[in-house]
Amino acid sequence: MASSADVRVEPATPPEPVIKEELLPLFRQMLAIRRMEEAAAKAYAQGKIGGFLHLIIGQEAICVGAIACLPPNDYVVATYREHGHAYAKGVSARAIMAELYGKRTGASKGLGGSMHIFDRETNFLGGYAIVGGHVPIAAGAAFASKYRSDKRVTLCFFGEGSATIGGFQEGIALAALWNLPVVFICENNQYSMGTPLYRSLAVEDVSMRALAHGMARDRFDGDDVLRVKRRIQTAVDRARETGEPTLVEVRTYRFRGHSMSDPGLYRTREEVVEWRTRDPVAFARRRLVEEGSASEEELEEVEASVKAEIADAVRFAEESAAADDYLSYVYKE
Amino acid sequence: MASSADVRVEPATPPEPVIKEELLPLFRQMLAIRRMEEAAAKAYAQGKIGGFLHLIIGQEAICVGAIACLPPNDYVVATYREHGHAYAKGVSARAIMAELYGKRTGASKGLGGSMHIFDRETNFLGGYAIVGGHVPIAAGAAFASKYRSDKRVTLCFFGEGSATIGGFQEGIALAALWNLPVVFICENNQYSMGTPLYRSLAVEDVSMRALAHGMARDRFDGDDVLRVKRRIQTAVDRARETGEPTLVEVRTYRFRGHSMSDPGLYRTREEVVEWRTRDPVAFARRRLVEEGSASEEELEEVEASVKAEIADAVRFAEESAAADDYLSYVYKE
Amino acid sequence: MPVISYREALNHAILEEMERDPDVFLMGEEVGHYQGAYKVSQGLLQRFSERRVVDTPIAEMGFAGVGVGAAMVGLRPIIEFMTFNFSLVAIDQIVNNAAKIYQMSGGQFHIPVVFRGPSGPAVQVASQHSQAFESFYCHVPGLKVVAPSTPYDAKGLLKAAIRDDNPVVFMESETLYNSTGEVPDEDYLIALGVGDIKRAGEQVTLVAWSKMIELCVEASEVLAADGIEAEIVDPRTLRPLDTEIIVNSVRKTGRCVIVEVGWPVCGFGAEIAYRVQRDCLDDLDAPVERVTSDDVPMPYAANLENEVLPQVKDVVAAVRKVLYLE
Amino acid sequence: MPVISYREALNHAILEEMERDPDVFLMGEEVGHYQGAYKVSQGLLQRFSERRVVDTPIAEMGFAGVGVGAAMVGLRPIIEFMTFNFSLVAIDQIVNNAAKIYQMSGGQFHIPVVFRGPSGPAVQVASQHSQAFESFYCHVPGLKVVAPSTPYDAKGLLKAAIRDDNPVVFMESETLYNSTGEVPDEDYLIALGVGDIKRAGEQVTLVAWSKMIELCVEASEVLAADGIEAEIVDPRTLRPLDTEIIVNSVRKTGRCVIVEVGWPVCGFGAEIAYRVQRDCLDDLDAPVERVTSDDVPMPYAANLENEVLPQVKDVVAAVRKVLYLE
Ligand SMILES: Cc1ncc(C[n+]2csc(CCOP(=O)(O)OP(=O)(O)O)c2C)c(N)n1
Ligand SMILES: Cc1ncc(C[n+]2csc(CCOP(=O)(O)OP(=O)(O)O)c2C)c(N)n1
Ligand SMILES: [Mg+2]
Ligand SMILES: [Mg+2]
Repeated sequence: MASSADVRVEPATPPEPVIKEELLPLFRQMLAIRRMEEAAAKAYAQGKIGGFLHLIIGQEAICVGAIACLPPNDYVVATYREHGHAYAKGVSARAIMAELYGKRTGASKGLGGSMHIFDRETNFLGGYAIVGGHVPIAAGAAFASKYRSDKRVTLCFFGEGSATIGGFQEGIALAALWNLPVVFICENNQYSMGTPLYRSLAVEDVSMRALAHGMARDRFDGDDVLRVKRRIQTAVDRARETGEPTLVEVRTYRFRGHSMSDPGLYRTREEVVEWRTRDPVAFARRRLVEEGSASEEELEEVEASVKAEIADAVRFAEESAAADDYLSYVYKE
Repeated sequence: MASSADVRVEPATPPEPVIKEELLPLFRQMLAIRRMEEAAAKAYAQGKIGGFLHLIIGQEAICVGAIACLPPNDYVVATYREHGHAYAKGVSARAIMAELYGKRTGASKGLGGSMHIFDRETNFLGGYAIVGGHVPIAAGAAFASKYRSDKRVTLCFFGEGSATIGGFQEGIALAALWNLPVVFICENNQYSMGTPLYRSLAVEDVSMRALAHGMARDRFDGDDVLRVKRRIQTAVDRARETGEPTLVEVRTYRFRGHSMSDPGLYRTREEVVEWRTRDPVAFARRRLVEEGSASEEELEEVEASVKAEIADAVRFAEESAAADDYLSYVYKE
Repeated sequence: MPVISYREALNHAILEEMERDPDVFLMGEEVGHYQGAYKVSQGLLQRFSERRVVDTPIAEMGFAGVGVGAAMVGLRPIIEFMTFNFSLVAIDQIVNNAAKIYQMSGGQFHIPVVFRGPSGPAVQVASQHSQAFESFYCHVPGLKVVAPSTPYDAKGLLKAAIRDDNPVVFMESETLYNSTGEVPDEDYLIALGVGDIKRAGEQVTLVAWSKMIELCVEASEVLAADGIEAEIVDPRTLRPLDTEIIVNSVRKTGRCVIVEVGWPVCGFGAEIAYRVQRDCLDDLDAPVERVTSDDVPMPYAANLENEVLPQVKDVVAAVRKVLYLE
Repeated sequence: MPVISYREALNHAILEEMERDPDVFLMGEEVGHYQGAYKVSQGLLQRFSERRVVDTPIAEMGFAGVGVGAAMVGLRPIIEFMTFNFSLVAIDQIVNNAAKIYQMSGGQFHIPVVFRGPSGPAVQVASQHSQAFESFYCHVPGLKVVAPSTPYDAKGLLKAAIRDDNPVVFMESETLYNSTGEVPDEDYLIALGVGDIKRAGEQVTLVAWSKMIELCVEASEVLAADGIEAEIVDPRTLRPLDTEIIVNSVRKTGRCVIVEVGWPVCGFGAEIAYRVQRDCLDDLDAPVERVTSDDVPMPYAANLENEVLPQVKDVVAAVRKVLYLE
């Protein structure tokens, strides 16, 4: 069973000093992801989006802070909860929203949907819906980088509930054994569907999975996007310079249910309220004002431009033609 | 990569003091397994045994010392290299040899063969040939013991090459999370087929796999059967009293090839010779004389009775009728 | 008779068997505190406690194997896969252990385990979540495979599966959970391996199971309007298959259309078609036809999903074809 | 033409393709320093170094997925399963990732990976090591499946598989590795999806692949002695299947026997039988017959293994049956 030492995040580091020029664009990205997913939730309620829709609202600082460390030709592999990761990697809100709508103009031409956004252009290697199954794929992309000595780095995102299944365990073991340039980022949002940490992990410190493989590890809170960026940068540099992988655990919380169909009855309102006080988007905004000497006007401008961007994306999705071709992509000629 | 600290067995403990009454029967069991497998190798060369034949010669102290800790109703789950484990659990040399010969009188009626010896009578839950696949089964037997509070303990044996695959990793994770009374015993014989440790393990200390799960661990040399018995006894007691699992790594060496078809070209003659000086059977015999004040006569008597037992087992296997029924055991009525 | 849902029928089957036999337990992801991802296990944790309703981490290979090991020593586990799409990471435990231990132990250890959960496409859950693996499991000796189409069958068959001494792969359908039907309160079993005629007819035999029975019933009404009476045969258990009930129907109608929700190549329908031509060649007035989904990974978009999945019109067209009506 | 073994033919195919294309690499258990568990990769490590001949730990799911990921970004991995029995722990990577990524990415990422290794029973390796999973992989859209029967076919098909831009499941046979045949030195390819007539005949069509071709050749000689000329059709590629070459033969002979080494229920032969009756019902003078192994997990004992596996006499008997000779 987990000792109390395991369940705390050590050490509770202070937020990183604010550099306005650095934080402002990250804030904008987080806000865009937040608004994009709110719009998606609305469209889902209206029946315009179907299937499963997993929102990352509350966790935006992780994908934004981590992917901000990457040049365009680095790779990102993610789960079914990947709208934010795709956006942070450079996939347009239009392409993402159109994919959720199942339109021909979607990132995956409407064939993949919310769980399977892919974009070759930005080296976004996709969202995957079999827990753990994408981890070896990330190791494979990193294997290719080592094979070609192209100095690219791969980021692989997953949830804490995915840290037990074989695909994950074999994937990190191979990355460690072969020194593959990949950073495994666990978004520990406290729940795997309705399962709290103590029912899925004997030790509630996922980063300890690295010890058996002599892999570098890190563990910290995901409320400060600048902290995420600094700490992931270290791991990315390690991967690029030494080829060594790192297992990073970032503690966070999803404000919504597991998917749109989950009422989230397994959490107390108090718990949710408490975590909402650590909203990474609001936190970044507050600090831009208090420590980054950003003016209300400036921020309202950003908010307005984000609003316009998402409104445009929704309009684009609404107006795009339905997906049509599902026969051309079974086999490549 | 493995730090040099990882590749050493810490700390090199002295052999356990000899108690003749305790060591003599263990010596006899080890010797019987040795002779039984030598006889099997001979029969294999004569074409009387087919398929794969994996010998445990050189590793006898582990199955004998570990299983000596168990009362009859405890469970044992093993791999395809399980003749010794079956014998130590109480399966007769006759039933084992007849199984290798594919005879009706074999432990598994000739249907299982060398890799699949099972015996309900002695709670030997079988030999399995898919690497890692038997580890969750062992956790399942232990789950049943916890479910019924029957205080039974399950021992699960596997090789160091099996410590990466998903079945193993998920199996130990569940045992740790649920506190299942099982002891996972890694027989680290330095090779997985032709693969040395450094090509299959980033950290050459398999017991460190326990850290991520807060599981108790132990690690020691497998040349002294008494040491094996003492150290495993601690883990067995822990499982029985607290229900907690343990991951134990025992360092050993197989004197023969991976299977009869493996010439073992990947090892130097020097290496094999060096390890043969640590032969657990010879070691036990030497100490019985030097420290256990056993007389040559006594030991020769033991050797003679072992010789007779194995000769009888071979005769039994030779004379038994061929397996006949393969249709009655597909579905249970 | 009380009318309940397919979901409730399954829930009652598990409840009754767990009350009957203390060795029966339920294990899987979200089966307990969450009351089941699809609420099939609603209320069972409260009734039986965490000892017998066991929530697991995401580790299908691990807990499927735990089920096999527990069954080996005498328990009767019900292992829930949140969906059968996830059974692929556990299939080695089902094929290499559950199905083989009875044989490879020379009959010493039998494995009374049930692997259950929803199978087949739901709605727009895309390629990795829209698969029907009946033929994988039907291929394997040592396994039994069940796929009920009604609440009545679901309850009687699941109870029989739980009492069966062999590993049973019990494939439900997410899109049937809310369907309702009459189910008696009293304890009843439906023997595995016995098919059922869901509709009597003289002109053509429709063979289908699980969700596809609904489709066939709709199609049969369309056909009836044209004076074509279809007989709908539901094997209910796919392995062992009630070949006789199918063959007898085809001997009578001389025409056979097999409808399945999954992929065409090596789908279970191919096995049925093989048996029908083997046993009824001289009775067949037309080749055995099959209606399946298209031979593609499932696209997400709703309009494309509809194109890929078997539709009533496809069944009607196949029937008209074997009747040489166009 | 030089005569070489099936093993050497595979080895040469890999060697030539690795020399041709620096993006091709070989990965698997014991493929390098050990020279291959069955010596198919003999000499490749020495020729190409550890960078391109990669020994792995025992982690099929992991390294199969590494192959998919590497293929996604442009490499052309050859992933060896020591035997296909072990592919079950990796099948999720093959079915849910390799086969689907091209479709679910809307055609953006294709997966040029080959999964290869021996398939089917060897000799007395018992139930967990004696399985033939052709029908599992043939069921899945997005995959191609190849099963060569001769050294010539093995080389030409493996080279084509390596150059194919789609995931190819390439199933060899351990019991064929030592079989020999003429193989030209020069570079040649055999197109995937094109079958081959291994023996011409007028009275009955035998459809088989891989190891079972040998059995059919032997049986055809026994039959010829009785004046029965069998035509042996080897599809070579199972998916996509060259249905035409089978159908044309059956149209000519009016009789069809399908021989496979694996289990009967939902074996690939059922799919072939379905297609034959669909396309040749009026040409069939007898029901399509199938010869398969018995419907049981493989027993270890040699005498029982022989009873379970298809034998020449079984093929002869099936042919005589479709000819109504008893
Ligand atoms: C192999 C497998 N088993 C089960 C599921 C169903 N499932 C989808 S997401 C999920 C929970 C994952 O939790 P976590 O890894 O913590 O990620 P989060 O959803 O919290 O981001 C489950 C059980 C699946 N997709 N794949
Ligand atoms: C899943 C799987 N992959 C590959 C194999 C083939 N295989 C059988 S034993 C073995 C080596 C196992 O080595 P180790 O675990 O160290 O046990 P040892 O043989 O040394 O006792 C391999 C690769 C297998 N049986 N199962
Ligand atoms: Mg989570
Ligand atoms: Mg070993």
